[in-house]
Amino acid sequence: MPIAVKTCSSLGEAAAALSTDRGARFLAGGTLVMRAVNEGDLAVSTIVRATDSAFSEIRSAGARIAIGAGATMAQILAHRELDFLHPVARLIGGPAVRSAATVGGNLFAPSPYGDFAAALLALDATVSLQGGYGAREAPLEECLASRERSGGLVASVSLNRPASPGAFRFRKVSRVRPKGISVLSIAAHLPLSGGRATGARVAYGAMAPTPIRAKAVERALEGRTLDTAGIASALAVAAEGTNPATDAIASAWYRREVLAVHLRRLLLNEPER
Amino acid sequence: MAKHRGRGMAAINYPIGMNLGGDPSQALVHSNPSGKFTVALSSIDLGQGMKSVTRQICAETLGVPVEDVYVDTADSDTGPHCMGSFASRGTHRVGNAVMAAAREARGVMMEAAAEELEVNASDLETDGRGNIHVKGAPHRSIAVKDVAIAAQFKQGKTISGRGIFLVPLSEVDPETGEMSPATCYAHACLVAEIEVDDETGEVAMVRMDSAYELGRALNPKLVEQQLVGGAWMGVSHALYETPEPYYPDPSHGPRDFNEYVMPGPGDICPHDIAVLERPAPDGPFGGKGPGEMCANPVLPAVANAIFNAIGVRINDLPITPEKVLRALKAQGGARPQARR
Amino acid sequence: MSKTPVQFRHNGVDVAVFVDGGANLLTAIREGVGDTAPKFGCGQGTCGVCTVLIDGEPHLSCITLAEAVAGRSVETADGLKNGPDLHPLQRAFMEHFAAQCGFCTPGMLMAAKALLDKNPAPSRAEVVEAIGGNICRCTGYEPIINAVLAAASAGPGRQRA
Amino acid sequence: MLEFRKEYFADERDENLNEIGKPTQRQDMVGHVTGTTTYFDDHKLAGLLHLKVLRSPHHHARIRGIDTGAAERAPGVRRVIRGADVPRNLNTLLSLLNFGKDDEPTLAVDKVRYKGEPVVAVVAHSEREAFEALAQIRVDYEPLPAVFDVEEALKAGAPVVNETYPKNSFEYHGRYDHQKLRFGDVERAFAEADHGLEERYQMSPIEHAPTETNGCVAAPETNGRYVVYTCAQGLFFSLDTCAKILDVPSNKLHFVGGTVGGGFGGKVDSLTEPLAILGAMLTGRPVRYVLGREEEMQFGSPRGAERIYVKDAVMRDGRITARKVTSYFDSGAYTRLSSYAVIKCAAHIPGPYTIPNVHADVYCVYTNRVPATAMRGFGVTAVDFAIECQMDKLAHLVGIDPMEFRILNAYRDGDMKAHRREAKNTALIECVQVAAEKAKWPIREEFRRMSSRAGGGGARAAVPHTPGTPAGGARPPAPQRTTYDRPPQPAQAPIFEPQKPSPSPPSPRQPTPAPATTQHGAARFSSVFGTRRR
Repeated sequence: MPIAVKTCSSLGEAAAALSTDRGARFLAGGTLVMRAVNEGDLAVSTIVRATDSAFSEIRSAGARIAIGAGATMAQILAHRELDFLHPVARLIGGPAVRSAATVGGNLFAPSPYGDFAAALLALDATVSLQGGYGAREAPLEECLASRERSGGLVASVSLNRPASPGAFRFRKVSRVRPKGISVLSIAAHLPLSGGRATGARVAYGAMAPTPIRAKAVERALEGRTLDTAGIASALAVAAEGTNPATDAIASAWYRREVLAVHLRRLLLNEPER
Repeated sequence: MAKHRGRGMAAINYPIGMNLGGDPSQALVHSNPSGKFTVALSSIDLGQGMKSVTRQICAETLGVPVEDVYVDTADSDTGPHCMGSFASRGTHRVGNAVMAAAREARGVMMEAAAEELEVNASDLETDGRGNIHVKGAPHRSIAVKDVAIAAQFKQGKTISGRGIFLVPLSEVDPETGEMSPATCYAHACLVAEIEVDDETGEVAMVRMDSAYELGRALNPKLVEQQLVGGAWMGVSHALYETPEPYYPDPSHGPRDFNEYVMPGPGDICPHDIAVLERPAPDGPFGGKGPGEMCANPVLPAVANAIFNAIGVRINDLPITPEKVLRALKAQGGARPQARR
Repeated sequence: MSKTPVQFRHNGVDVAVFVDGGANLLTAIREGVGDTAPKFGCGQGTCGVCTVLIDGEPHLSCITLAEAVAGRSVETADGLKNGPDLHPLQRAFMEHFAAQCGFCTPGMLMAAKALLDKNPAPSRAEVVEAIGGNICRCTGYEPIINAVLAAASAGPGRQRA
Repeated sequence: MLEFRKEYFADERDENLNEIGKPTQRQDMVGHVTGTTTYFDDHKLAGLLHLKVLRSPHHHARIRGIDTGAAERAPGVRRVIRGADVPRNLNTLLSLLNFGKDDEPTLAVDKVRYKGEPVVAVVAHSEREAFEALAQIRVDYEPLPAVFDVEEALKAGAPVVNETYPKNSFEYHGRYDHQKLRFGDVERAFAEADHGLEERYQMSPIEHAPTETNGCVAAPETNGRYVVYTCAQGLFFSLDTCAKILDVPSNKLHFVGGTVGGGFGGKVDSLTEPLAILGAMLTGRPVRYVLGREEEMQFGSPRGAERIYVKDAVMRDGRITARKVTSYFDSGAYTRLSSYAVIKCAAHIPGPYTIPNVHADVYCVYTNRVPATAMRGFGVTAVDFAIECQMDKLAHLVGIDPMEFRILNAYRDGDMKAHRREAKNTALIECVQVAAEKAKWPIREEFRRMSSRAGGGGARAAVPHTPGTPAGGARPPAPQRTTYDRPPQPAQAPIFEPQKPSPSPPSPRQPTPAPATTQHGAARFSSVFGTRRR
């Protein structure tokens, strides 16, 4: 059967089309869906697109920022108020991938992809899910955990600006420069109060089937200073809760082995290699 | 955390052409009525510059400007037999065949010119700019174009030539391995400087210095292309790529260029190259073939540099961060050797 | 099989092609328009040999749905030269011998053009970043980087790291 | 940065040439930068059909049955091709050189021997329809134990990968499972050495990864001929391979190619041409068969893995007195070209050094993985890695600078090599000297003064006593110079020959009788091993 393409003017219409057709896939940047189509993935029989311009809008009001799921990495990079996310977006693919790859698509990219999602996790992002009959908000963490079976369509993600310019940090470890995919990535939001971490958020990419929060690390950082002594207990639990894959880029052993090294470098702001 | 720099070197040689002979290539050269030449080959240009180097060889041999020669590699109906482009045989084998064909064509061209100028062919020479003149008397000259017209329309001669180069068969002795595996060899020595991160096992290239001897460099820019690109591939073989990352376990093979890791443009390092030319007695104008050997010294030079930096020997390719890290842990940490 | 018409601007000329459902832009350009400058290297969005510009931005045509470019402007390496005059990038690639097999070259040129159109005096690091999504298996990248730097108009950017 | 060191070997060169040595622009460069260079897939053909293959999901399995009924009836399908449709469904690439036995089917029939082996091909109007038809083919497999390690494969009781070679190793000279190299007495040298060092080296497979994947388009021409647009690295090699497999006279095939988007050795195997032509024959339409990138990465033949053991004897003064190498080429499930790499490897040992005692056994081993093929540096890259890592360790062991250690042991003009030919035209010492200078790596004056052209030959030209070989240990070395060993030709010597027939090629050292019968329609190019089939 030839592939059908449905172009929808609203996200509701798109969500309805997705919920009624098991072979329907939502096309955002194309890095996942078009590749599957090109490679003869017969599970895809319908491509659903949305032309709703709100889908790719970036809106900021005060500390809260809403990013349309259809916003591309290139749009993120062009948006001055999202400067804290520029180091993340710049490490997604090459320029041509960044002009297509979307924020929403990154939430569904299989490991070791999903570095942007890891960054959003560390920023306590929530997602707005569009169903056939309406929208609802959910924490990103919940959305990621159920991404294999969720029928909804991510309309946007919302997040707070980091507490201070230096409070948000991101590292992506890859074998190839400038475009390599992740050995692992680490994102951290580290608000300081009186020189001590308070309410730290740390997230990993490529350390589990989906990007995950490093909650043991977050707990261990609470009230600590970001120096060698202060982070020691956090490093000791760095690998807690992780379940990395062995793939062509690195083995699970290697990912676990170097995780604490890269976490330390991030927390201490040490230079990368 | 510590980063350790180290230097290592390696020296190699490389056989030119298919092992054991039985290795022929043919070429046809012919002129159109305006004195422009076509070289017909069935040899393959896969980026190494087959069309370009044989074009220069043909022009040099004919004694005409390179612009007056065009090489066609496309077609089994018009290009005579060639074994193919592999085993560093292209420049050497095909080059020799083109030389032979061009020599024969030149013979006809000079006889036709001699007839027009009413002299002996042996008294004539080409000026490399499209003219043929009497030795020592440049004013007694005729353009190659006019020779071609005369040969075609007046004298009834075909300015054309056939060439074959065959390295004859050589047997291998079953008991001793005695054989004639190649007719000439290229050589190289390369120094690699690297930096190892002893906490992650990551190895970064810092610089390379090398000397390559490859017979006469028939076109220095084509040589540079091979050496620069080949050394990059050597780095890639040394540190990055394999379709079986956990060989001999065949699982987790890469499926795309994201998973098949090779150094990106951000991973390359300065590479200073010296080219030495010891002409091959049997090569076309002394040429050998730099296309394959250029990558080979990089692999061991990098491995040796890693030893120099951290004191571990990695005997398995590719030398991934994981292999380095495992070796470091087994050794109990980096043991930098004397700086070189 | 039913075909869908798509109209777009190809190297400054309006074209209309019929595509299969789910067809990618690369197929539409190569088979529909007949411009074979963009190449098929992977169909996965991982090699860059199909890079084209859509409304001036670099895109991988193999993972772009053909229908999505309706009404937009697409540029390929075939449209780089101006009549008989080569684009400065093309001249620089020639002068620096920045191609061997030539298969990555059309995509590499478009990735470089996307950079220079916005940043006429890039640093080496910016050039590396711009071509970072394009695989070349022959050259080792160095001549390509040098060619792009040479093509860039002279300016203070040339002196930066 | 590249510089020419013209002062080296200047007396052997003539620099007065018009075109040679000039940085002339490439003939194909304008085409490259304008995107107009024409590769195999850039030809537009009306009525083009697409071919896709169903590949084995198992590393090793018996095929109990194949049901293609539903696929044949699927929309858009013009033809389903099975092994029985291939006229000569067994081939080995080097049969064109009469080397090795036919061991590889175009489409598997009774058994699959590696994951990814082609089993059925479908020709359809669109790629999508071909994929849909492939999904409807049912193959009943009985999985078999597989072997992936070369040394495991050689052990008794290992699964038999390829029944043509039931010992899982290629057969050399009708009697050995490896190629031997014997020169001098290594055991005696080991006994007398100051130091010994034995190490194991491993190179994993490597993918060629050209940006253009393997592929071709085959189309009916007039007069029953077929034109094939191809990226083959050997145009006639592929043409004659196809003529043999398809059992047609070679002049029925017209190959067009010669311009390839990178090869590196990965386009020698005719991976797509036979099926595409067969598809065109069976449908009367142009057929395109191009590997996807994942197919190319996972199932296109790679450079095979090699495992190499090197054992050396070295004296305190730095002289290497013996080198013993045991090497295993992982050929994968079929021979392709690995049998040849073994010979090239044996000839390369012990590297560019003059070592009086050398011993090597080199094996071509079958395992249940994708068949290996040639790649840039074929047969040499891995052994160079092993030898040069070993050289570094030996230098360290005896406390000599590694550059000086190379120069000390380097081969020189006139030395006898282990394959019993005189070294000529050598330049290793000069390369080491120049590389050291460029890298500001200090070496002692006496090493800076050494030359490849001095100090060789004499006692170093002798073939040593070699135990276990015919009496006296050594046959007199065969003639050193072929007809092609011309003295250096000053180029200004007039390049002129009166018109005469081309010189006939010199006859081989040992005349090769014409084979009594050829087993296929294609011309055999030459015969590396005479007419004896190994």
